[in-house]
Amino acid sequence: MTKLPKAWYMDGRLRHLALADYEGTTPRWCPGCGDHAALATVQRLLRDEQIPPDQAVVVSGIGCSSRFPHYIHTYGFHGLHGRPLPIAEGVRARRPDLHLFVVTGDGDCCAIGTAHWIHSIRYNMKMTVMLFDNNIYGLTKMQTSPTTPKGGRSNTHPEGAPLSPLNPLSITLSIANVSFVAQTADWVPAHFASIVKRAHAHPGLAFIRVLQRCPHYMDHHWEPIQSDPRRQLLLFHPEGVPAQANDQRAFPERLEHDPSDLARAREVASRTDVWPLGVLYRNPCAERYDLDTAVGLGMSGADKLAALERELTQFEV
Amino acid sequence: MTKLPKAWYMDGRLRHLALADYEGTTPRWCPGCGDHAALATVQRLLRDEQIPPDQAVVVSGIGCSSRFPHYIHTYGFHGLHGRPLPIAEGVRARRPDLHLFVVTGDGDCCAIGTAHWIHSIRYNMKMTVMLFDNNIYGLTKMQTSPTTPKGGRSNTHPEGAPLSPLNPLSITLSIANVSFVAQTADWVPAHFASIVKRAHAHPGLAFIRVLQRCPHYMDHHWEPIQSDPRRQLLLFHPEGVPAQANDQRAFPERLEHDPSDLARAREVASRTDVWPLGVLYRNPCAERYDLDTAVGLGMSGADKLAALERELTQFEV
Amino acid sequence: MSSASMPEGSSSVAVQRVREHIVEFVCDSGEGAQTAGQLLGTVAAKSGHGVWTVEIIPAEIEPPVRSRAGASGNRVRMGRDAVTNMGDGADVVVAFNEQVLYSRIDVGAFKRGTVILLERKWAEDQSQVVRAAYADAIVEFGKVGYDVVEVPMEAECMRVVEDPRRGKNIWALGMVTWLYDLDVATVETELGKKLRSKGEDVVARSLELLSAGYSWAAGHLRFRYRVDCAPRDEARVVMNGNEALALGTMAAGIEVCSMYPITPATSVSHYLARSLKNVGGFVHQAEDEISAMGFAVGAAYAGKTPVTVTSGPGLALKSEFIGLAVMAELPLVIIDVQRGGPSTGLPTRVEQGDLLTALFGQPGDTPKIVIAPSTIEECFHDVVLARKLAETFRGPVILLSDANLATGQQPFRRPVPNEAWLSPPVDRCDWDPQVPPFAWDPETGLSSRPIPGQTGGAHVVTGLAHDERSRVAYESPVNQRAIAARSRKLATLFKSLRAPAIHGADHGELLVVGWGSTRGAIEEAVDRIRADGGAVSSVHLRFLSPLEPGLADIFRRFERVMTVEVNYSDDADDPTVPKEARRYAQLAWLLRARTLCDVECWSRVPGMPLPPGTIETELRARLDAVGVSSARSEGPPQGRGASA
Amino acid sequence: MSSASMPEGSSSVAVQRVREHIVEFVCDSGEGAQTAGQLLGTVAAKSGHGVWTVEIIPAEIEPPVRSRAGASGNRVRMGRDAVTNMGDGADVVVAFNEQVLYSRIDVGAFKRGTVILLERKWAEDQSQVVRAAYADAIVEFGKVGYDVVEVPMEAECMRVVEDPRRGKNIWALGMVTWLYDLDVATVETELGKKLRSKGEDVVARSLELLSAGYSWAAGHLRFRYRVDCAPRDEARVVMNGNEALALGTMAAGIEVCSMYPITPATSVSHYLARSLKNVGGFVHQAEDEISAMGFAVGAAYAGKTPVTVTSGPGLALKSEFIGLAVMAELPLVIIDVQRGGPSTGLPTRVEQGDLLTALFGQPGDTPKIVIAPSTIEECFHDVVLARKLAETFRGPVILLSDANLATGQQPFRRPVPNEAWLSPPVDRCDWDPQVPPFAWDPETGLSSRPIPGQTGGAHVVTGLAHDERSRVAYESPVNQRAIAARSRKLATLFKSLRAPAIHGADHGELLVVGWGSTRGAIEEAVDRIRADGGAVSSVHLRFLSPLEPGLADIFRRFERVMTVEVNYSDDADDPTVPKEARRYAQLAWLLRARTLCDVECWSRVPGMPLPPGTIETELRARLDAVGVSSARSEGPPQGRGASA
Ligand SMILES: Cc1ncc(C[n+]2csc(CCOP(=O)(O)OP(=O)(O)O)c2C)c(N)n1
Ligand SMILES: Cc1ncc(C[n+]2csc(CCOP(=O)(O)OP(=O)(O)O)c2C)c(N)n1
Ligand code: SF4
Ligand code: SF4
Ligand SMILES: [Mg+2]
Ligand SMILES: [Mg+2]
Repeated sequence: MTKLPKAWYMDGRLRHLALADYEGTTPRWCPGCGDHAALATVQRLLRDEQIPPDQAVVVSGIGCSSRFPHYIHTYGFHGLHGRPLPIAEGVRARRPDLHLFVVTGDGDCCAIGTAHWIHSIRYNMKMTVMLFDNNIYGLTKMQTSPTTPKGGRSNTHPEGAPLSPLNPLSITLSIANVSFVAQTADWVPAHFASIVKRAHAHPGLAFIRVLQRCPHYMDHHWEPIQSDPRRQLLLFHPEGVPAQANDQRAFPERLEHDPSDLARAREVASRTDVWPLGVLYRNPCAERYDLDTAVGLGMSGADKLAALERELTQFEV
Repeated sequence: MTKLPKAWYMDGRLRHLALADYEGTTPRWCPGCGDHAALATVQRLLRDEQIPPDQAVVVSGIGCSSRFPHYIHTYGFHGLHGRPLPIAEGVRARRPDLHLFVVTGDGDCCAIGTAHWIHSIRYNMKMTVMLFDNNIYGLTKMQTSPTTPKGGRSNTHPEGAPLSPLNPLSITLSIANVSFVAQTADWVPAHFASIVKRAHAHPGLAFIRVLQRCPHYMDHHWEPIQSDPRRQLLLFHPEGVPAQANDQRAFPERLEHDPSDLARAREVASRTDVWPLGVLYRNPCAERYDLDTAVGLGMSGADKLAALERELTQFEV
Repeated sequence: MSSASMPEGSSSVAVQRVREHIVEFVCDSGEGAQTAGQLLGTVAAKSGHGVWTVEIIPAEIEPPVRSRAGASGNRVRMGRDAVTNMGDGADVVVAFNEQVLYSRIDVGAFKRGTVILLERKWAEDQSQVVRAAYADAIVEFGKVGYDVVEVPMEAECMRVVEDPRRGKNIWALGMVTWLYDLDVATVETELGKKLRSKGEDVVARSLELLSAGYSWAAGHLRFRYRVDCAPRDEARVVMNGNEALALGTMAAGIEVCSMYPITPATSVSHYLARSLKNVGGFVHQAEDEISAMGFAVGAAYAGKTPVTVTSGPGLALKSEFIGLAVMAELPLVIIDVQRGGPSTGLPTRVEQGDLLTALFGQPGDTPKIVIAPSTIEECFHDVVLARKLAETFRGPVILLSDANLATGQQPFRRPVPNEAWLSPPVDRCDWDPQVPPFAWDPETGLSSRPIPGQTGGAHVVTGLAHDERSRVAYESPVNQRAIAARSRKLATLFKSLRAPAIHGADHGELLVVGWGSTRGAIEEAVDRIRADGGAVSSVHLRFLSPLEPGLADIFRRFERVMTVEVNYSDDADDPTVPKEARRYAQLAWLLRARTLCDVECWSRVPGMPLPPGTIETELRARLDAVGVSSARSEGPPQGRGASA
Repeated sequence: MSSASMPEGSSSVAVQRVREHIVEFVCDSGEGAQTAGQLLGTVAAKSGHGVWTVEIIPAEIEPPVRSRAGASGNRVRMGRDAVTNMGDGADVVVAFNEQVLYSRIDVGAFKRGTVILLERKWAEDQSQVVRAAYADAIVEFGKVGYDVVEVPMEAECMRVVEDPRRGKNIWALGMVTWLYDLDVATVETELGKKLRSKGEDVVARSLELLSAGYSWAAGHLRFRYRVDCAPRDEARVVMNGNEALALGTMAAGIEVCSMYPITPATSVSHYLARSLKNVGGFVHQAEDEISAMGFAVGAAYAGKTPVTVTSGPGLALKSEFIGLAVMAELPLVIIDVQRGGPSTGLPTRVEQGDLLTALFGQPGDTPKIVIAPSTIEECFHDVVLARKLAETFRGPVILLSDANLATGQQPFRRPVPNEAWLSPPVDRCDWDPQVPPFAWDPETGLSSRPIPGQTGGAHVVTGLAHDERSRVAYESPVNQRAIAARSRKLATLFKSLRAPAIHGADHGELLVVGWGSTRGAIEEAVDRIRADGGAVSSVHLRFLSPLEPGLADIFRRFERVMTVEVNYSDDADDPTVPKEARRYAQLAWLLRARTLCDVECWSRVPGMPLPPGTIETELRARLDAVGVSSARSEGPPQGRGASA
């Protein structure tokens, strides 16, 4: 099979973009790792939306999941552990033109990155944030993460994690100015795709927690949920992910949930009997800090110099 | 008036401890600063509970409020900006014997200290944490804090803060393993005192948000609330702060709120019409990490050496 | 009785011409001495004087009244020539109470003969304690040789206004206006400008107070000065170092200032928060310094060279991200307004303690450019320079200012900004996908990069070891090559630099090397000794990384070389420190390693600028110790310290 | 045809006695070569050999099979004498496929004559691509001079088990057992121990595989070695550096290990997470490195000297708290297992890039003790030492290990812990309130402090400038005195140190200075050259701050002095780098400033340990360059580089 060359730039902005246009280097995640599915989902979104690879930026932290930018052909920034959000905010501040995605892990976001996570929600700058939550530190070989269930064994807690896990959804929903919160899983690709699509279209920061399998260190960890449809609660609503004809089979447990209802969203997020899948909350009218940071973009050099002269004059003696 | 010398240690453990025993250097807060009241409240608690000054430790960050340890006569640790909680956790880890207090500010706790705040709640190590929330950075001369109301002017936002403030109560209540959350204000000293007393007795981390006046930079800021009793909602309950005979006058708005009800606590915390004052949540049975960290305290040298020999033997060739 | 006492009604007084004078206004915080001092500074500058104004700041926000530690105010040094530092003992001090003077005395702000114009109302205070304290002070001050002139300031003000505590400062300014024979119209204009926003009433009343103070002085003081003035025709601006950094940021076309508040750097961003939008930018106050730096890194990556402003503790927190900026070759400017250290240290005080951490603060090899302005004017221009360096050499540039420059005010030639100073707009052209994002030139280490959005340039920036294409690379040769390329950039910059200029003769007995804010004081000390024939010269470094060329050559032409710095070193003669274990001042340490000359140092950590007189004394002692306090006229000696 | 080919049925083979040999097992990750290698290492150690074992780790967690970058396994160097490093080219390699060998070749792991025992099943693989790749490799390997012996490993295993992919490693170990004439009973015992937990069946099957491999080798290989053995009667332990650090922590009586995971340091805490409770302690995994360090600071304050374990990026984040620990004089131990840098760099790889940041990583003056173990044994003992130093000198002690020590395994004398090594219990006596918490001894800078709970000791610890009573102090003399007191402690420690021992003659042509994990390789290189009469010696520094005494004296006795380090320096002969701009390796930079000798350096950042042979070549080149490759017998020359 003869492929078109990947970097077929001559008319890249005219021709139809294919999945191959978004292929980066060969993914090096373990076989069966949930990150593979996530990668494919985002690549498909870009293809479906026909976003030129050079107009998209994927920022990540450090962790298995954070290798994502290497495997997708867009601009990418594989940053520091815990710090993808500040970097992404800096990108967004003056670049309303770019399609911006953030990939982070449960250690990256909910441990070392906690402060940035909390504040990024409040800043609400337009970007799609995907938290790949495998309930473990993958890259550094199996240490407890803030979402590791109580009693879960790891190399730092060989006798089991001593504390109940943080609930990233509950916390996110308690932050001022939160504007989009959703949950999906790597094993429900269609659902994942519709969530990402919704998130990408959202005018603000869309936070998606992705339940992610790590067969290498957490083999069978999500299996009880994955294999028991009654433990997955599908949220549907015209304003979130609309109900689909064939939902019934895959998701016997369903809830019509209005994503504009924050109090209900918080309740749903707190449920421990089921794992909600869907858009928990959505407020397209939340204040957007990126609209503030974009002031004066494109001011001319002459105008700047004139303003500068006025400033200097104030100091003249 | 001839005072007893402050450092009257000869029989310090036998005699009655007076307020003067808890006097540190002269407070250097501005006149009218709410921190003065807070200091007095904590000093009275120590006196009432007859806690020897040398058995108490006050850890703080950096900020006006964080100067607190200098002004109280106990062991004190005036730490780094944003970092009092990790320090306090390290103190508590192996010292169940000490009475431990943490003083932090809205910048200290909710900006630079965010990650530690969130995780300290989950660790739930026994300590009394007081967040002095003046909605501003005092020490560095009036910059926006995460709790500054939207539109509030400051030196970093001369045209007004662009975003809605974080709600420290809502966030704290959304964290796994939260065990005690209360709110009080510097201008209701009796209420403040009963909250601190309850907090100090609580078996776990007690988080108190103190609404604090900063006349220097936020003159009249809390006045509308302070002067309008209908904007303060007194929470009472036998398990929180019990109803008092004379509440009626001071607090026309009252709510019987069961502090074991987390969902209700979250609702109360989210109210924007009134400022709840009282214990929002209390769970004396939450897991306590400090019980884990205290393992093996006091193991004898001989036992340690024996265990060490066993370890070494595993490596013998 | 004071030599400057005030016979009622003395009218015409001979004006004493002086080349320069130092005037201080000190009071409790909130009494307005700062306003009076600033106005005096502005008027002096307007009048064509060289000026250095420095704030006297209390340690607390609202210190108690009449407290020793509470001194608040301003020092104004004005002279015929350019004034480059705060100078030594004050000539004239206006004080609203005697207690605040003690902290000034403690820091050596006065000298024998300093004239103190002191509010005398305390002599009749209700409180016996206050009266006694006042009386004691007068005696004490007299003993140490200050010339105390008691002035009934509030009493006189009360002839004009009801509450004398508001406006006393203006009355005092009036007194000083007469004392220095300043142009009354100029003072009035400046006063009007300053108070305009407070309404006409306030302005009117103030003008009255000014005139009252003036008249009183004319009627009562029997000494009067006039500071010589050199004619100047250039347009000048006067500002402090932090304002200069802020304006420099605007002049550099920087659109993003990302910061977290920290003393003494914050006022840079306060200024920018008000003004950066006027040139199309904004200030981001992040949740902490790490995030502020991350935001800057993101903006740099996206094509907008940003600035982040901080001080010691914040710099420490930015450390990991600085390493990333070096590794990923992202252009940004880090302004570190140094304060007293270590740790939280002395937040409002002066130190030059961050030099080595600026160079070596990150794990692994992190070559980066470090520059230090030495005047207020350089604060302005060095931001423009820093942005260009950051972009040309693709990496972070650290600019080390300090609390001395931050709060010192000085007039300088009004800059004439031009478009070449501004950051160029983000490149939107297509990128040739054949050109890798790190096409390191083997000779220079330089390369250019595609910015997100540029068609054909998609690549992944990473802090992991990477090759030219920015692909993660674990191979030894790639790692060696990449690290060498990043290092090479410093050599490239080095080759474009000139040897530093020598202040004084190009050979001699003693060479003093300095960096940053000490320049003015060092050069003044050198000039004084040279005026007496001492063979001292100095060199001041603006580039600390890479170090400027030609240093060993210069050093070899002097018998001894030493640095003078405001950071810690063990004293050479400290009996508790074996010579072999001696810890040197920070620049000295660098210069020793670089040149192998036995570079000596004298450094102190007083939390204050080193006054020229103190430096002078130190330098003279060194010369005296070897019996060469006069100039040598022979040719350059063979450098003893140099081995290369 | 290979010189080591296998005539079917050859039976008795002459055993070749060797002084030492290097054996590698390499395979795809998950195929068990690591187990085989570790067992070989253990058996060799048990047999009384000197041993150095090092893991071969792929960059990814699950790299694809048969990939060039995927090599996983173990290198075992065993010898008659103590083995101190991984050595040069391997003598024998057991490989499960030919592709993984390429990455080994790339890093120079093999030499002419290396015997490669290669799984031959790929010759008959279904895939044409695989067969071709295999055939190509055989040819290629032959060309560069490797001795390839094709071994039907899986085929032979299948005679014993059904799935040969499980157990092939044990079969190979059997082969090697025969090849090195190892004691079969010892191998069997160790194998049993290792697999015990997997059940009897697994053990039994493994013993069968072992014996099958042994028999096959006996029947087919026509070469056999025996590594000489020196008799040893002391008890020995074998472990890697991270395990030694963990055990040292336990032996030091440290009760608190506060950490955040980071490669390659994490395994220290993995070990402690399992075992620290056995000696009454616990591991705290914090939410980030800042918090881990804060927790340690709190524990130190409360009387429990803690340890925190990290690597470069984590060290950067701890920087602000390190400054506080210096300022507040809190005893704690920071273990930095250095990795490749800068930034995220090369997380699993070797570098010594954190020396300067350990010394200068904080703003302001932060004198602190920095030590570096140079052997696995020192990893153990240096933690005990570090805790004592931290407590005696009241401050943080940084211990610089690296990825080389972390993963290298070496036998050493079994330590005999005693109570004096353990941390003393928290003092609960009353404190004399007259004694301030910082009663700095003017000569030594030392003081002792009250711990919370001690009656009479209440005081406030602060990162602000403070006086003896820990009261915030802004006065110049107090700040000067306090900073001097903290600095003085380094001088005090310095006075108690001895000059470092010289490896080799105490004078000569060339002195090599090293620090940390390079010791073994440097000394081996030096020994080889000395054996040929070269006048080379070496010195290895354990204390980096303060630097050990007597260095300038020692340096003066050599014609030239150079450091060998695994961090970046510009090469002396690099035409793009002016000599004056040359960036030196990190220790070299320190030594130049300290001694003013023209200390040269040779350093590389290969992400790997420097093999002794590579160092040897470099050193010989230096000697050859000046035509003095043989020993000089005259007395010590006048040092040219020294000026003091
Ligand atoms: C400052 C810093 N601390 C620690 C590390 C080591 N580290 C890398 S990834 C990681 C955790 C990864 O866990 P997670 O974020 O859950 O991602 P996953 O690997 O599970 O996808 C850690 C601790 C680092 N690279 N930098
Ligand atoms: C690392 C670091 N960053 C910044 C600062 C400067 N700083 C000191 S206090 C403070 C904020 C104080 O505000 P808050 O916590 O609300 O306390 P308040 O003064 O209002 O009581 C800041 C930014 C610092 N000391 N250290
Ligand atoms: S370790 Fe886990 S998270 Fe990481 S690549 Fe493998 S399966 Fe995925
Ligand atoms: S500035 Fe505000 S918070 Fe600080 S001491 Fe003054 S009143 Fe209190
Ligand atoms: Mg994870
Ligand atoms: Mg505040």
